[in-house]
Amino acid sequence: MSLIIKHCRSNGITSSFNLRIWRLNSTSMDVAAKKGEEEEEFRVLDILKKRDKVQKKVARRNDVQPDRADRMAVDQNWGNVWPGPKTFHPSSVPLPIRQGYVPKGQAPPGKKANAELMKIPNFLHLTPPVVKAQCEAIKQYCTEWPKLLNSEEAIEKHYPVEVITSDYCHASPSIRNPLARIVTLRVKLATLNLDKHARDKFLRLVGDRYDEKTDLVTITADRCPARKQNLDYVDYLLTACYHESLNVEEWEKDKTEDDMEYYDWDKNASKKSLVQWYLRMKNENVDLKDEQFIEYDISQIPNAESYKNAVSSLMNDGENESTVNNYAKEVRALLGLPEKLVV
Amino acid sequence: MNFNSRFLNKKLCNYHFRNCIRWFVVQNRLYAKATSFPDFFQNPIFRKEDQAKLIENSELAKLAAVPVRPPASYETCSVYHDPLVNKVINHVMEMGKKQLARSLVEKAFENIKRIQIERYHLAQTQEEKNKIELNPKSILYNAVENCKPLLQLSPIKRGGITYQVPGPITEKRSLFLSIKWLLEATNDKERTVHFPEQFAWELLDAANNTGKVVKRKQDLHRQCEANRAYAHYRWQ
Amino acid sequence: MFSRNWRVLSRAYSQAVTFRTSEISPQHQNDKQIGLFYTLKQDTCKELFSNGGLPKSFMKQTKTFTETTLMIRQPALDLINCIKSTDFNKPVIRYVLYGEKGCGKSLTMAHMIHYAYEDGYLIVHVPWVSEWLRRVPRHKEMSNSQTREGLVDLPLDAAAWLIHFKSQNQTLLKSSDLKISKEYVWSKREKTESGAPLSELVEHGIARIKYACDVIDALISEIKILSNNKQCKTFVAIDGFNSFFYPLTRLNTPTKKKVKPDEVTLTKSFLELTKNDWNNGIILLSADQLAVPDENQDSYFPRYLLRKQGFEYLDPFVPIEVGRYSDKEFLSCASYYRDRLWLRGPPEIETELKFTSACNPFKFMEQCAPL
Amino acid sequence: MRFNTTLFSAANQANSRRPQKDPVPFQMLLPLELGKTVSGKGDKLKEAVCMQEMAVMFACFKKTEFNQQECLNEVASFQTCFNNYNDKMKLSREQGRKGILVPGEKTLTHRQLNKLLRRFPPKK
Repeated sequence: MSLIIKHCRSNGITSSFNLRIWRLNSTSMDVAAKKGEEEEEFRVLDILKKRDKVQKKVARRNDVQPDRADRMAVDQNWGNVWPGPKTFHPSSVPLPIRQGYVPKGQAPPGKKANAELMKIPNFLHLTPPVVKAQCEAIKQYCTEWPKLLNSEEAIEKHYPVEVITSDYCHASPSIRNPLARIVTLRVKLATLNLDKHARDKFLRLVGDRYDEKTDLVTITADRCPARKQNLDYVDYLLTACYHESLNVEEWEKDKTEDDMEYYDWDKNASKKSLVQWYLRMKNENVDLKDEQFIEYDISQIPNAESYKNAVSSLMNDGENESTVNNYAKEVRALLGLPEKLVV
Repeated sequence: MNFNSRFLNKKLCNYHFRNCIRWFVVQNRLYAKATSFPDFFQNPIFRKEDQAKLIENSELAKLAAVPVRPPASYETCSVYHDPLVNKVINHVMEMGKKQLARSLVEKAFENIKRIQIERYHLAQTQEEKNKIELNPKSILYNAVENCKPLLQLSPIKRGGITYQVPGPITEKRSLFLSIKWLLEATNDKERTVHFPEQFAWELLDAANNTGKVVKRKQDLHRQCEANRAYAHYRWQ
Repeated sequence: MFSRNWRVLSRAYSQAVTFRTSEISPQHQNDKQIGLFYTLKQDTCKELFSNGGLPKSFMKQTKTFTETTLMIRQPALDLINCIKSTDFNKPVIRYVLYGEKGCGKSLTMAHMIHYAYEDGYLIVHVPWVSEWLRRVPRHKEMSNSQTREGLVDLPLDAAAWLIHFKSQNQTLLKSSDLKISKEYVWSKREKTESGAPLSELVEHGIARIKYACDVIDALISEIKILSNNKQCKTFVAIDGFNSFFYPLTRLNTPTKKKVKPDEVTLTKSFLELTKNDWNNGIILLSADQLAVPDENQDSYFPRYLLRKQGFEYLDPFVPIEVGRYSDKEFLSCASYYRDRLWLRGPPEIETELKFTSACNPFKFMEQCAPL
Repeated sequence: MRFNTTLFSAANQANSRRPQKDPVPFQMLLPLELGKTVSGKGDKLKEAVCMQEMAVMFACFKKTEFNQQECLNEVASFQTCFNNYNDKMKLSREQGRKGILVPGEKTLTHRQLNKLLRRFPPKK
């Protein structure tokens, strides 16, 4: 009641509409008026209680506004519609997108009420024009690219150390990804300018982090929780390895032939046996010391130089058909045997 | 020279063809369990001769659109593929160790070959030499043929008494019994004797129409003969 | 009837391709006869290989074929060619046969031994080194060496080898005047005088098995001296030589200690023989994958099989590859098998066998067996 | 003494284990008329075949000490007889399985009978 009164007041004028509401609401007075009419007849016993059918309430729906997506102008500024990252919303995207499980003979579900679309991260805020506009906007804060760094080679030359990190963009409650902390440092070994000893030691220190084919040393750190820490650690590792490899320790003098990283023919038994063989051939019985063997000049032995190369390639390049055949050829030349019989 | 070799080829082919039709071991692939292939999938035709026959009869076009099962590993188009040998290998096989079974049978063949070649060289006259069969495969064929029983005894129980009633035997069962007996006779050996040797001896004996297995077959025939009075009784 | 026709046919077929040569002396074989088979005389074969030297499977074949035939192949001819042009005053040259399993290293060696036999060499042939170091039968005789501290003797194996040596060189030992240079004292009562014939030394080793290893050691040093003095020329052939350089043998001392190859006296002796500090001889060795355990059979190349130690020991040596059959050799071998009734069937099987055996001689032989 | 009356009453729905009383009333579980089909249980036929040939073969065997090699003719005739019988049986079985009716055939398989019965159903 009070509501309607309030209503009246607020309007200030009584209209027919308001009156009707009034009548509908004051039912008690209505019943009292009817009573007088019915008192003259008997009541009929209604045994089977045939009731009037209660009319079903028809749910009245409010007028549905047309979808916003349908009303969008063709040439609107998309950046304004979707300014930042957010979950997919069907009414904001005027595209006939479909996503999800495809039932047999049917199309995949449409965009409305589609959880599949909402689950996946989207990049609708990163359309090329928007990116372009944003780049334009931040351009005023940037400095110019150095002119001399105009090619990959130049960059590599001046900035040999390459640091690789990854940033992750995904739809989850947290924007942090644990993989983002991992830092990889890559540097070409040649740019470190190491000498023979230092290079060998460096390689032994880094182990399998060195790739022979590309000449790259790759150091990866993921032990610290933050990227900054990992970055510092990688830098430290490279520095430490570099300086350590330049050091020469006392015990490094104990390095034997077995520890050598490559086969040095002059220091090996092969040369010794060659020289011994040569001396025996000349019937000279000379007892030489190890140093003398190493210093022995092989240029006086015919075919010895190519033999040396053959043995070195057999040892250094690994054993295969061509190196073994080459070795056989050189040995035959050395020993004065005819070449291999070809049939 | 060229003519000669062509002639030779022709003869060889003839031989091969005749050898093929002389024996016919049907090797159906009956699967104990349902395979992953539906029933309408056809068995593959993997022999070159069969394929040639198909082309000759121009039935190849019929098969062009029919789905075909993949051939099993033993179904090869090799020149030496032999259905009976394969069957024997399968009989020898235990626990699915086919490679072992195959090597055993092949070693037995090797032994047969060695024995026969030795005999061949020992033989004095050309006549004798010609009599010696050197092909281990044909020895196997002869052996299996000689061991095949003609009759079988089927037990029929009437009035509390089981009668052993002789009757004819199907081709398939007689082949089965023949191979089974050969293997049983082989496995009934000293522990120190190896399977291939014993199998070779048994095969040679059987091919010669002597030996344990042939005797076993004859024993069966004898028993059938003794029980021939029951043969008429074939109660419903 | 049927099979006879067949056999006549296969004979006719096999005769279409020549596969035999009448040139039975290896000295005169040349590259025109490559891929052809020549027959060893029965008594020569008995003399040379009755105590080992031919692989077991090959022996079986010879029994079945009732003859011993070898194929003349490129490696053997190559070796003969090299030997013919060798200067025997220079230190000995060492040849190393290598190749895949079953390609015929041992048979090439047998061919060369026959060559050496025909050429009047003193043959020092070890049929299979692994027989000593890697094969351990139930009763393997082992004893600690009396003369050399910390070493192990294999007296039975040594005596068996002495018998082999004796039978291979019986003509040379009987006829020639190979004398011993110094006196060897075995025990208080036994000794071999200087100037005694070499055969006496060998006989002593066979009779007194206890001293067999020491006899071999003495024998080898004597052989070296004799060769150096040009009294004889020596052909050394050792099959499975890389066994000497594998870190461990399969022998155990009675105290369950693993024995290394260089703790065996036989190893010492034969390594001494294969040094190039003597002349007037030829050394033919083979590096075989079968001579080492399965896990070290990754490659068939000599450096891998001989290991670093062996390579350095032998360097410089001449590696000689024994390869698979060439097309011609395969055809000739197939027709030989047909002739020997080992292979039968239509001619198209050759293509199939060539494919399945990949031209590997041993595999080819094996695959022909059940056919 | 107590009398167990239940012992003397007939089986009914309440107690099915009561002994029946004579006369047992007839219950019509199925309608009293002929079935529309016959089952194939009685079709398994085992007959003694090739008796003649077998006897001849046995006689030959006895003569030759069971050496098969000398009775090749007898053996062949026995085997051809059995093979012919097999072929015949196979054919008839196949026809029976398909239910092909051969006019004039006296012995019919159950499939053939069923085919006939379907065509001429028993009158009610």
